[in-house]
Amino acid sequence: MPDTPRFDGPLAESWIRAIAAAVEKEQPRLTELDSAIGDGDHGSNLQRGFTAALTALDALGPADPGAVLTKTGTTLISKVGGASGPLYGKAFRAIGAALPGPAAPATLAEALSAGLDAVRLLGKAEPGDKTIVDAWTPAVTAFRTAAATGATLPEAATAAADAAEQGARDTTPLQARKGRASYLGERSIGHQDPGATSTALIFRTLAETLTT
Amino acid sequence: MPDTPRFDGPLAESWIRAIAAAVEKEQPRLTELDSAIGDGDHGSNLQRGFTAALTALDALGPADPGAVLTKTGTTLISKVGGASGPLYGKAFRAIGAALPGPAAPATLAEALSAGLDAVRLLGKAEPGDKTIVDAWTPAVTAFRTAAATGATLPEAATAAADAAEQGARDTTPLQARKGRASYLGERSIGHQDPGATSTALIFRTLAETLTT
Amino acid sequence: MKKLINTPESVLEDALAGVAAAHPELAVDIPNRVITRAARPAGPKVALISGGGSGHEPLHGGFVGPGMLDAACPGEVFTSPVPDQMLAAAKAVENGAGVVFVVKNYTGDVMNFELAAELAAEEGLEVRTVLVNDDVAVEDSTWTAGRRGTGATVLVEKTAGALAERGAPLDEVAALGERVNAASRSFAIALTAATVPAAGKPGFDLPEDEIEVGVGIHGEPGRRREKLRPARDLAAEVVDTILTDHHLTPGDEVIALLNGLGATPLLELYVVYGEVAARLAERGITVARSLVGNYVTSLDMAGFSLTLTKADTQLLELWDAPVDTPALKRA
Amino acid sequence: MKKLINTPESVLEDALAGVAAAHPELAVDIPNRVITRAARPAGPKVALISGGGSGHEPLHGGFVGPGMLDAACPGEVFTSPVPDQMLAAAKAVENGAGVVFVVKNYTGDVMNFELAAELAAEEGLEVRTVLVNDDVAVEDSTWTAGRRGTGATVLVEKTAGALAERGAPLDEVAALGERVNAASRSFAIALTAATVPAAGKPGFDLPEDEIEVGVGIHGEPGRRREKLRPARDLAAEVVDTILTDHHLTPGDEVIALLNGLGATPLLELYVVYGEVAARLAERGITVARSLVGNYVTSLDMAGFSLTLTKADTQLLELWDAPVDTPALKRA
Ligand SMILES: Nc1ncnc2c1ncn2[C@@H]1O[C@H](COP(=O)(O)OP(=O)(O)O)[C@@H](O)[C@H]1O
Ligand SMILES: Nc1ncnc2c1ncn2[C@@H]1O[C@H](COP(=O)(O)OP(=O)(O)O)[C@@H](O)[C@H]1O
Ligand SMILES: [Mg+2]
Ligand SMILES: [Mg+2]
Ligand SMILES: [Mg+2]
Ligand SMILES: [Mg+2]
Repeated sequence: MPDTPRFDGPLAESWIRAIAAAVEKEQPRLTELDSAIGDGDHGSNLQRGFTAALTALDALGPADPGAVLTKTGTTLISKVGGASGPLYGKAFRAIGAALPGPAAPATLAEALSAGLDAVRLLGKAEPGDKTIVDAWTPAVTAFRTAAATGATLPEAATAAADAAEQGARDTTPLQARKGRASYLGERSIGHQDPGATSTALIFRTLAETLTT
Repeated sequence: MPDTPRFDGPLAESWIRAIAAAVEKEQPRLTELDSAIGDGDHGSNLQRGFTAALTALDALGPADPGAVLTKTGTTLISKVGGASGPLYGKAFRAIGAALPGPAAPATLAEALSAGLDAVRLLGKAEPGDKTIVDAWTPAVTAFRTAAATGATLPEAATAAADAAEQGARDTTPLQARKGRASYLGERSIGHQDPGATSTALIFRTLAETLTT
Repeated sequence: MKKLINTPESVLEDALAGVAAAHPELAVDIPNRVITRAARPAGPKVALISGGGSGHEPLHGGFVGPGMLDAACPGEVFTSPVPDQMLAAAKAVENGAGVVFVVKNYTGDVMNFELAAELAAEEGLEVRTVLVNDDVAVEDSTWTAGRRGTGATVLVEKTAGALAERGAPLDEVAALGERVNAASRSFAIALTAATVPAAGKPGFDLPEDEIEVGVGIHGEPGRRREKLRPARDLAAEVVDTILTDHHLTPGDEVIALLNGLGATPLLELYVVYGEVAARLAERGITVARSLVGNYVTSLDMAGFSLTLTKADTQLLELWDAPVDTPALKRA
Repeated sequence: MKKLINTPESVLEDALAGVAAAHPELAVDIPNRVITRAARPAGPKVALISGGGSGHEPLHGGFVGPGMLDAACPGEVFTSPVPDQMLAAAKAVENGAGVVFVVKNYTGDVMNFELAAELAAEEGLEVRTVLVNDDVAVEDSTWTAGRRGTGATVLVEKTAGALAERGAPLDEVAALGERVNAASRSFAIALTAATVPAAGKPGFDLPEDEIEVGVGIHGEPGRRREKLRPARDLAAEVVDTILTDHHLTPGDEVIALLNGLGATPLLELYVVYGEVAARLAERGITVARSLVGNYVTSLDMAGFSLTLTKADTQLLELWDAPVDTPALKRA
């Protein structure tokens, strides 16, 4: 299918730049969610990280998607701290490592899946623990299913974003078992997880980047 | 004048007990005045001191006025701290030292004057500095004048109490130059001095003790 | 928010400049956010490195010096440091005998130190990690991120630091650190919440007559809220809570750390300590050593934490060993 | 009022019980309210005694020990001690070489120590008094009770303590104390007021965005109130205010004490110290030694004071001399 556009370096860079813009815009909301069941810094953590990633990508110049995303992950690890820094950092590095060149939907699906594996390896969270994993898992499943049935990149990414958002919403009734929110015990129930919410944002941004 | 009652041990003890009761009652007012231009402890300082004096007098048993007042002064020195403890302590010790036995008005006048001298020697305040001295000075003058013109103890003490109260009121427009209130500079103007106020209380109590 | 700062963004950097100016005995690498001793130890020695979010001073920078830490990595306020800091620190102080990371058990700290350990290993350094998790307010179950690391950090850093200073090998220093952590339990009570400069308002709302029982050093919620009670009752409750979890028995000896959370006057800490000592005596526990003061703070939080470490001859001897850091000195 | 106490009336006694429990190296006479060293110095030595209202901890009890004070006399909170305490202390620690009283310049302290000196003289003791009056917020004129004694007390107690420990005679120790006081100036800024337990509410009201410039350690009013400004500006103002009064000239060396008033996080103190150091450098003043922390506090007041003592070889050497007290240790 030579007509299907592939996920290349410029698209990868657009994705990261779009995440930075989205995080900037959604920072108050992420902060508010993290204030309810965490320590209120998830928004500023991600803003610090993705702002630094923009600078890093400026310095990198044109590159293949793997290099763009690996650089992004490395920057997040170096700049964010907290729980989300290493988790998203490792995730983007894993996605990058799985994308040596421009990628078709199926390859991108596997790369996103590698990102999830990295999050789970480091954070040891199971689905249902009220974390990033609860948005990322359905997103990967949706992306992979769409890709397997011949969806284009925008179609697969939109399905993934929808699934991630649903996954994020579904964290609300859960009791947190990982991260800071777990200290709240039952009091964590009834709040949407900030990390799952930012994951949904990352997938929605991917869909938008690929669509426009 | 064998009919004129003299200031003896029981009267001295009644005076101190009456001061303790008056301080207990007026504590909020003294505290309030000291909060305005000092550190708000003048009431509790005196209460602590005179409560201890009661215990000391219980232990002392019947004694001549000199012993009663010396014991009171010593107790104030030992229990009060702050500025007022040494000042009133020295004052009562000086009054006591001047009263070897039951005293006629003229002798008590000189004893009260010795109390003022003790305050001034230790505190180095001049009249007009907005201190105890501003109530005690006119009180001694009034007591001495009355005694010199043949007044009885109750008459002399009432004149002294009136003068002390006037002296205390007259501290209001003064700028403090001694003690904690002096740190306020011009901001001490417009407030009645707590120490002058407790001095007026001490003289009013003497008048009441001698009258009843 | 009333704070002695320039801007919320620059707090860490500005504070590090102050640390550098105040402590010629420390070397402060401001860009890399690493504090080390100005004078490197002579022979090979296990390098002890700790770090964590800022706002808990003197932890950890105040414990860098002979007999305690080789380096500290301060993160942003209440935010774990990043792996680059720990890697830079490890490279700066590694001295031929390996590196021990002392890590307080918070998800962010654990993961960032884990990545640092990976990076350090890639550079050929031998790294061991000692996890500190002493706060009994959190149940140590699969339902949580595990007990939080608080006051025991001081005990671990002091005793492991003393052992490292004597030339003990890597595994021995790490094992000692783990042993001290296992022998330690802490519990804290807050009277007020801390205000993170970037947040600009207190981390939680506490009515004028209520306390947070079992609070965490970042203002994490405790077991419950209740009315303020006399120091005697609070001390007894804290002692009893720790003893329940700790299984100390009459006759046991402890090192007691009564720690101020930042805004509690020393006068009040001594009032509490008097009651803690009395309660421990009632329960038959002997305080072999004690330390009262602000060691693991939570910015401007008012309150205290108590840490009890079961003592034995080796621990007491290491606790008593000389130390020369800004916040802890012993001849 | 939220405080870790049993009752407002028992604060001092309860805190002394805590001091006794926490510090076996001190002897705490609770009924007489006197803190001394547990181990008496061997030979004859000038006995250094200080005291003052409680609420300024670690001042003075935290400075009792070899190389510093022989005894401390804590009064009720923010109330000077009574002469009986100083007399009891003098009798307990006098060691054949006379006694020096270190007294902060407040009317109550001055008079109570004066009576104590009279009583001690009656008992045949030789007493000298060193008055500390370093707070430049108050004009030292006949219109006031004179400059208040604050941070310089630490410098006086440390250096005179070191000199006494070496066996210097009474007049020399007293003269040194006076010299250090004369070489010292302090200035403080408060962000919040302290709450005396017995009063139950803050000593003054300060709007959420205002500071008290030139505040005293009992909450005495300063020179003025103004809006909170960045730490850099406040540090510069405090340095400049002191330099104006102190007549230091470029090239002079100082010992700098940046002191927290009780509720200020160490993180913020370091931010301020960084700015203080920068401003002093701009003004050509060299900081020979520095000390950053809570030393002369005002209960739960947030804020800081800066003390600058003009240094010379003798003062630096005495400042560096060994000291072993709860709050200040040096090998
Ligand atoms: N073990 C974990 N695995 C996956 N995600 C986690 C884990 N722990 C925490 N998270 C995610 O991290 C988010 C919080 O991130 P952030 O606020 O940036 O870090 P911190 O909790 O250190 O302040 C949580 O909402 C949660 O989704
Ligand atoms: N030098 C002095 N001479 C005479 N009276 C003084 C002097 N200094 C202070 N006072 C008196 O002491 C009073 C305050 O007493 P108090 O509140 O008990 O002591 P403190 O000021 O130590 O808290 C003042 O109102 C003033 O009348
Ligand atoms: Mg967070
Ligand atoms: Mg007063
Ligand atoms: Mg955080
Ligand atoms: Mg007072």
